[in-house]
Amino acid sequence: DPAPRQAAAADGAKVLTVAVAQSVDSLSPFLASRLLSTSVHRLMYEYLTNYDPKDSRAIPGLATKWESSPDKLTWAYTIRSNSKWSDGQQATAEDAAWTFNKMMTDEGAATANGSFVSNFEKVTAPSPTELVVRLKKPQATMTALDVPIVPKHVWEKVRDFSKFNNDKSFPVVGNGPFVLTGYKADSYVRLKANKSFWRGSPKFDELVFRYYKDQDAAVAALRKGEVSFVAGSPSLTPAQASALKNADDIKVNDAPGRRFYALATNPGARARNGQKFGDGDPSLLDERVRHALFMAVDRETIIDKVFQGHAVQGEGYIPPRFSPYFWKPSAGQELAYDPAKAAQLLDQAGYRTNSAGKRLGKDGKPISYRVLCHATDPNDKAVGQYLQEWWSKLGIGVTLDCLDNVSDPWLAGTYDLAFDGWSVNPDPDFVLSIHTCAALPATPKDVGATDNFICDKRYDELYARQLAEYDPVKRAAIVKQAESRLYDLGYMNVMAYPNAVEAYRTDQIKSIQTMPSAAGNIYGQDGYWSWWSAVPADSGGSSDSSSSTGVVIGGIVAAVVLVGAGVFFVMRRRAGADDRE
Amino acid sequence: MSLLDVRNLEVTYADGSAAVRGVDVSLEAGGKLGIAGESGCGKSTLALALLRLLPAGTRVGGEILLDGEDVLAMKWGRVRAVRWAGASIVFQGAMHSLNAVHRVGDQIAEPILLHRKATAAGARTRAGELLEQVGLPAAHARAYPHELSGGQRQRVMIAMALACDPRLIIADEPTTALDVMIQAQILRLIAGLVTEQDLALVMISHDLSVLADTCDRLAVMYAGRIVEEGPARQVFDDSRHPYGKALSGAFPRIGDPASRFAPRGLPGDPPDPAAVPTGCAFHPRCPVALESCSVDDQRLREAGAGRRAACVHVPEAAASPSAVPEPEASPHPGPGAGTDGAGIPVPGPAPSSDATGALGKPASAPPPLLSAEGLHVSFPGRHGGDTARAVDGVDLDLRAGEIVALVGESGCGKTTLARSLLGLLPPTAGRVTFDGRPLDYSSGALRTYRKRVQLVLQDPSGSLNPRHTVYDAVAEGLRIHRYGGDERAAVAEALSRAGLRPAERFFQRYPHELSGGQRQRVVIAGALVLEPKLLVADEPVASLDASVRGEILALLLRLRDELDLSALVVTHDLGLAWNIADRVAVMYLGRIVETGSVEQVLSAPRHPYTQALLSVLPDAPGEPVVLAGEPPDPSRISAGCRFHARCPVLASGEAERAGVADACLTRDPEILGGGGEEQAACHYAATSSTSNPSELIR
Amino acid sequence: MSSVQQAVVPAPAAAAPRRTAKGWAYLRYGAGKVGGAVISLLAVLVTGFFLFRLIPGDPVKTMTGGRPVSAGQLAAYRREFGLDLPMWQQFTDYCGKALTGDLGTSYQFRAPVLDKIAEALPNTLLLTGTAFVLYTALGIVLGTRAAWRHDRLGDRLSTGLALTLYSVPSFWLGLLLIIVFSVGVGPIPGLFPTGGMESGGEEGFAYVLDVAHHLVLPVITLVAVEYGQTLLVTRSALLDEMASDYLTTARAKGLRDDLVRRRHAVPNALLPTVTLIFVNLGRTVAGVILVETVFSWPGLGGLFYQALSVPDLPLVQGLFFVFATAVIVMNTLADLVYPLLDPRVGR
Amino acid sequence: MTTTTPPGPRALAWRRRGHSAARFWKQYRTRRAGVLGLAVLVLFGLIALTAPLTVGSDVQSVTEAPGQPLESPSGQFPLGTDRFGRGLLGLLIWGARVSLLVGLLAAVLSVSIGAVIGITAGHFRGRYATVMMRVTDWFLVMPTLVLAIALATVMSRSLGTIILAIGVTTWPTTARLVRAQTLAVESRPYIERAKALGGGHWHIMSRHVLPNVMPLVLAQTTLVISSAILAEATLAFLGLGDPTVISWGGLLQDAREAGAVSSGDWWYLVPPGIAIAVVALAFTLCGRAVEAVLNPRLGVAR
Ligand SMILES: Nc1ncnc2c1ncn2[C@@H]1O[C@H](COP(=O)(O)OP(=O)(O)OP(=O)(O)O)[C@@H](O)[C@H]1O
Ligand SMILES: Nc1ncnc2c1ncn2[C@@H]1O[C@H](COP(=O)(O)OP(=O)(O)OP(=O)(O)O)[C@@H](O)[C@H]1O
Ligand SMILES: [Mg+2]
Ligand SMILES: [Mg+2]
Repeated sequence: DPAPRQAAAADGAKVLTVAVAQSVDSLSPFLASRLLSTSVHRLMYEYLTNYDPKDSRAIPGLATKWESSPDKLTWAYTIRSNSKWSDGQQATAEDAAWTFNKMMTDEGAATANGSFVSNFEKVTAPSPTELVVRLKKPQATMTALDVPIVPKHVWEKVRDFSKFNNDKSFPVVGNGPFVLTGYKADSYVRLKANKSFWRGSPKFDELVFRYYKDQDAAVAALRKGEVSFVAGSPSLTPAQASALKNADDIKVNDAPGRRFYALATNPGARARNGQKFGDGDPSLLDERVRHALFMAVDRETIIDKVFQGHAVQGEGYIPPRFSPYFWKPSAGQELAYDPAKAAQLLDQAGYRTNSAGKRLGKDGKPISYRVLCHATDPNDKAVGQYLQEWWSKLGIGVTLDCLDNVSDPWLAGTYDLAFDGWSVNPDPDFVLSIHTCAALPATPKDVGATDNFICDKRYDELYARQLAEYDPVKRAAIVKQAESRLYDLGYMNVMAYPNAVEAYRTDQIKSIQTMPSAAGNIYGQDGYWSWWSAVPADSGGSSDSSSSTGVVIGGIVAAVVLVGAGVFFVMRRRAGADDRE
Repeated sequence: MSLLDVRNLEVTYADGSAAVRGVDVSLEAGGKLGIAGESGCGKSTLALALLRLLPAGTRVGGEILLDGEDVLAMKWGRVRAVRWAGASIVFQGAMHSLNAVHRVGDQIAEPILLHRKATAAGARTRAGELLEQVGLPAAHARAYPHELSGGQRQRVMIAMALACDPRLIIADEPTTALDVMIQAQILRLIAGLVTEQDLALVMISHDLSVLADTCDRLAVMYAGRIVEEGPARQVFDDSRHPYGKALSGAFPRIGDPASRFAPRGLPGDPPDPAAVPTGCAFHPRCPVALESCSVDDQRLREAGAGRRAACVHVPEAAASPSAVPEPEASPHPGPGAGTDGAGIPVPGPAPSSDATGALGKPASAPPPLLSAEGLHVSFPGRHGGDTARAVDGVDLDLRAGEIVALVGESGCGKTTLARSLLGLLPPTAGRVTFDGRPLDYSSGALRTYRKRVQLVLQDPSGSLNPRHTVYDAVAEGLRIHRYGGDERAAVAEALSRAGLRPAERFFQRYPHELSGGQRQRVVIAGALVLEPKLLVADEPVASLDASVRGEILALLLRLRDELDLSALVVTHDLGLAWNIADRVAVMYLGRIVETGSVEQVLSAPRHPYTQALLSVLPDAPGEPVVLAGEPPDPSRISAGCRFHARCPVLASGEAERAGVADACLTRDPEILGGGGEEQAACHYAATSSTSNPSELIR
Repeated sequence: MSSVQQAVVPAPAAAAPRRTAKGWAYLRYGAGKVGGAVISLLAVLVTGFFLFRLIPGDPVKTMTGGRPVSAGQLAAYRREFGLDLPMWQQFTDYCGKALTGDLGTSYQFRAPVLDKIAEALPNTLLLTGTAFVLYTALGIVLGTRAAWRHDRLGDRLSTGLALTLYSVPSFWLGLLLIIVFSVGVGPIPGLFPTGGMESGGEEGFAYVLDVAHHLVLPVITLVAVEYGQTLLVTRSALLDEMASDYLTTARAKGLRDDLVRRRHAVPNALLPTVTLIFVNLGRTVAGVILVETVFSWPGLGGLFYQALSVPDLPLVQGLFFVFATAVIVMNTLADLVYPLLDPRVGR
Repeated sequence: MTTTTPPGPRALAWRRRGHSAARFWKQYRTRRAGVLGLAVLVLFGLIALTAPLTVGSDVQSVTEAPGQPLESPSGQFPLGTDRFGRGLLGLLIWGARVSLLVGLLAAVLSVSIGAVIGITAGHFRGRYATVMMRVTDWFLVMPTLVLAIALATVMSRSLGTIILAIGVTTWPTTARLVRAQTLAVESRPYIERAKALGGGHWHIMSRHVLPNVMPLVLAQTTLVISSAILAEATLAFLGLGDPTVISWGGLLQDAREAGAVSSGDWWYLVPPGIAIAVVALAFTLCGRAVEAVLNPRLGVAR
């Protein structure tokens, strides 16, 4: 990449290159659901609200303030008047209203973010600075509407939202901190700083997301200075982290993550209409069995060996990073690692071992669980092997079913246990919602929003209460009760909260905002803080020069090889000419 | 100074086989030297050595003086200059010696461009001229080798050899693998060119008779050495070396009662160049070998005027013209021979008068054992071409205890007929009857039939599965037919019948460990073991050396006598028919055009085609009648008499005069009896059954 | 030549090679081959469809899994992708559309499959094309040399190296190359980019240079693992030819050794190699998945791998079709070219 | 030879087989590359067979892993440790079992399919052959890797799947070769002779065609094993293998997933790759030697 850098150096532009492993699914905010794409949309378009990088509180975005009516059903947002689209037009409430209305009326436009508006009754823009949303039911998440607001005057022209990918003409009109100027599938996404961004222009002139299918290649690129930042997917491996820690000019950011990593149990898949399906092992319906299984999982070893310290032992459902909602089991409640007690529990539940040490099910056959794992996730496979050995000591067999695409058995309920994990948003509503009975599919043929078919009356009650509670503190208390209930059910066993392990070059990036600012991650924040805040290092390009030497040396090597081969040929020909016969 | 003077040439291949062991020959400018000898005796090696074309790693000793300059001492650059410009070669297999991906014109022009510094256009013109010189249209320069027939390709090779006006042409078996008629064409062409352009010629062949016809002098090679040398005719007619005698004796002289039912051969195998016998290399096979022969090596010495031979029986002083004692009438194993013990009993002279007498009376003859009635076999044309009517209406009878020879040019349908007689090819029309019953083509019936009728194929090496031992090969038939008796004994007996004695010694051998003659015996044993009544032998000796074939033919005769076997012998060689057959059928383009007793057909042929075939035999009396053109194509059979396009009688106007020319062009002649067994399918012959046919064509 | 032809009975005029007939024969032959190819393509189309239907599960569920979707939306998806129709109708639709060049819409990218393929195809062709030219040339040249001087040290070394590289897993070699030449080991600096096809944003000559720079390592990887086969085939083809009589003829004519080789031996020996060469090109396109994965090359291979893990059926089918087409087209080309090179075949 | 009690045909046949084996070995021995390949194979074979004795199945256990994750080579761990802290040397040895087994079984499957189809299609002309060759052609144009990936994706992850995927996608080459050889054999005069002796289809296929095709099949098997081992590694590397089974390709994938490439943990990455390459090379060398000995037309050209 020396050539570009030199070109960049010529006009003095500072470029921040980020290595990503995901390819863009779509650049249309109405279709995109992958992390990379939504991150890019964060940079291209303002959302109504944003999250405070310190504590993830809702703070103004396109909206400067908001309030709800006493009946909790009407929300009024004030739209800022200092945000302009990159083509010079003013961004107004009309744009926001149009965006929401489109999603409410056009199925294609609802593809990615339809859930945000499903409870909306009506959205209007009485004036350019006023946006009014009328709800069907109270909804506590109205300051967490992660929906990119698009310019109406541009998007009006789109015919079919389910097909339009927003990647044909550049630059793409937006009002975020960056403007999309170029995209090539599976190669790069290129953005230019929006100098007139209302919060202030980013410090880098350009931001490039470069695609590396292979994480090792991305890390190597970082070492060489080809890229300034590597996020890893989902994070760097322990080996990579420790290797990079020792490298010059590289900082490894090992921050508490926003994900939980859990072992989900199939509670007997069913639909809202009561129809059962799937073939989860019946023994798992016994809470004691579920508890016993989890008690035989040595979470410490998992943290030590699998994550090699780059994770925190799992407790409650929501990671400690989201402190208001973080909950952990009390001493009496906790299912601590205790294989002996686990065996006892199983015995109590009536699952005894036979002479060969195999535990028998109610049908008299040895129990063996199918554990669904993601073939692309090394942690699943590693933990799976530990599970195999730990549970075999209980007399329970395990087959690891590692698939590229786990959704089919998952949605069909044809598994016993599965590795599960979600990224949690500052507002926990979504991750809580996926365990409600309402999230079950309507019929076995449908798809529900449910994670693993959990349906529990008490949990549902708690969920409903927190959603209607607009007071943050009270709401947090209810959320914690819900987490406690979930823990006791034993269907979702959180094993760890993996850290976000990422790295960047300090000779290219002087400083960058993490989120939470104290100890937080950089890639995939809820907001544009990292890239917007990143400050270029003055030295600029020690790495650049090295890679241009690369080209020079490479060129010389190539030339020498070619000339050498040519000479060799000529010589050989000469030599051949006077040989025998 | 001679043009070519080879002195004490020794060639040893990288693997240690001494292929040429001290050869001296010389050739004057314009002279014609023939080199004859069995397969593997080193003829081609000698030819290649002359231009230093032997593979790398071959050791060559001695001197090869070409125009006084030693080829072996030349620098490579000089060798390259001499090649083709000084001496050129016509190689044995023209189909392989031409590069398949270049046009023949370019291949002819290549040496011209290289040696004569001609322009491309000039070379092209010259290539055209050369093609015309060898009797091909100049337009053929644009053809690729595969578009030409074998004969045409051989002509191209000759044209190529002439390209740089060399003074010496070496022709290595230029006619092997060619049809009789084409062979005659090529030989005439070479002879004519050499005389016309005053070239020196070294011609190599395994066929003494061919060389005797073409060359002035003849050298006979054995095991890498020249054992006899002298004026061609003399060496052929009256050899001074037992090997030369055997070799020339192996060529039957048609009409000579001595060779009737008395094929002559030479026992034993050609020597292995990696282990040449001590002493005289020929002594293990020599009928007149002395004790000392296994010790004393023999060198060429004078044996009469301008003749040399390497044999103890030729006295040092080269006195008497016929010093070599005649071996007894029958060949017998020499003292050291019989490594395989393959002794050949003498075939008793056939009861010729009796047999011919019986044959002369068809009415009283027993019903035929096998007969074909109006047999037609056609093949769908390749690449959507016309149907090939390979067998086009054949009637043929074969009686018990009778040997019938089926002769004809290549491609006339002999093999097809043989295969359909065995039910290997279903006939398109007509039928085959065996023992009076028509052939049933159901698989069970065929199996029974094939127990009684056996096939022996042309190529003994190909007919044996290289992965089966001799025992397996012979027992195969027994196993297929679930032979109940003692398999081992049956196999042993069949092998000894076929002259492989003691049989046990051969059981575990693989085909590649046997000589060609032995392989053919194994094949015959495999056929005999089922005790068949009839043997169909398709070119049983075509791929065998002249010296060996006599043995196989003798074996066939003996079996006929011992087992009362009938045989249909398919061959392109009229001499072979003379050697062993009672009756002969001449086939042309899918039809029998003449049939009758051997004596009658071969000494007084009535069909012009038979006459032509006989006339081109190397030592046939009179002027040969060489039919021009290619072997006929069964997918284009002309109307009228199928032979009319090539018929000399029609061409000379004789038919016109006899008033049958119209019929020749329009009417397919029936096969007509000319009295007795003799029948010919010819309008002309029908009009003149009394006149002497061989005089007609002049 | 009068004397020779004198006694010869006139022959029917020797049929000169018939050119027009040959032309027709070639056309017929070519039409046959093309027809066969078309049948194969149709077969591929059919198999592609049914093979990937074997992947269990409901594509719409897969597509929307983990996202809350209304029943109406689900039905809309089913309609959109034609999944509500009975299988046979889906199949006929698919075939009909495919014949008009429409391979459907990718589930994950929401773009016409053809567009996605068109985006990636040039990149794959650039990579495989470059590698193909290099390894074919290298294989032929080295193979010829090895055969001509066979069983000498040079031959042994060159054949041995080819065999060794041929046995090395390409992805592993690629990884090692990245470690050594991209990351840099010891004194070797990282000379080449670790992956991708371009740095993004360059234009003109700088862009060409940039792409070339990115091309080096993947091409080396492909060449290293692929040239061996060409070398070995060329070598044995030439060895087969080396005993041929026509080479002796050529030598006898006084040709220099290198002329004998170049003009006579190589053209004949290359004939069997031609088919291999074409077939290789087709296979390289399909086999490039690994190298593209290792070097993050934005080509068809990477796309295929992504598509399979979803699984994005239309894209998978489309790519499968493209890969097979590449092979079929190349095989057919080989069939068509062969008779033009070898005068003996197909006429 | 004196004929006292002549040995029966069966004994003779055995002796003959012994002879031909000896002859084969004598010729094989002259090919240095082939002998080298064979030596390597014997070595690896022994290593794989004795693995339960030398390293024991405990090397696979993650809970009992003796070391720390990703230790570099040391006295205790000559090839370092993997990401669970298991000794890599032990894993490499244990992995040989799976890699060799998969290679072998896949090759046998592939070659058997190929041989059966090749022989029958070569022997029975007509419609059967046309259909069979169409099918073969069709499989031949299928991009092998793509098809194998597709199959492995469609089926569940297991060794069986891998074997099947490799076997089902690689047979057409063998079928083609065998058919060509069958056609060549069938055009030989001895087939005609066998027919003339009354032999039927079965006789000709089993007594004549099969023995003549066997050398080719044998050589082909050896060569296919080599590519099957590579294919197994490839599929495992693409994550299509069974993650709980240790194989060389699986180790490579583990190494890559652990980030060994960029963190410079060469001991995790290099040995399995070399092992694959060496075994594949050894099989190739053996295959070529076998081919050259049994089919002398190849390579012996002067
Ligand atoms: N390149 C070679 N290496 C080793 N031995 C060879 C080679 N070429 C020929 N020979 C052997 O040398 C001997 C003489 O061979 P040559 O080809 O000269 O015989 P020939 O008389 O021409 O036989 P034919 O009539 O079959 O053509 C044969 O035994 C043959 O096996
Ligand atoms: N299987 C076949 N398919 C098509 N044509 C064939 C087939 N077999 C033979 N022919 C043709 O039939 C004709 C007669 O062939 P056949 O082999 O019977 O001749 P032949 O007299 O035995 O010749 P030769 O002396 O060369 O062996 C030839 O023109 C040949 O091309
Ligand atoms: Mg010869
Ligand atoms: Mg014939």
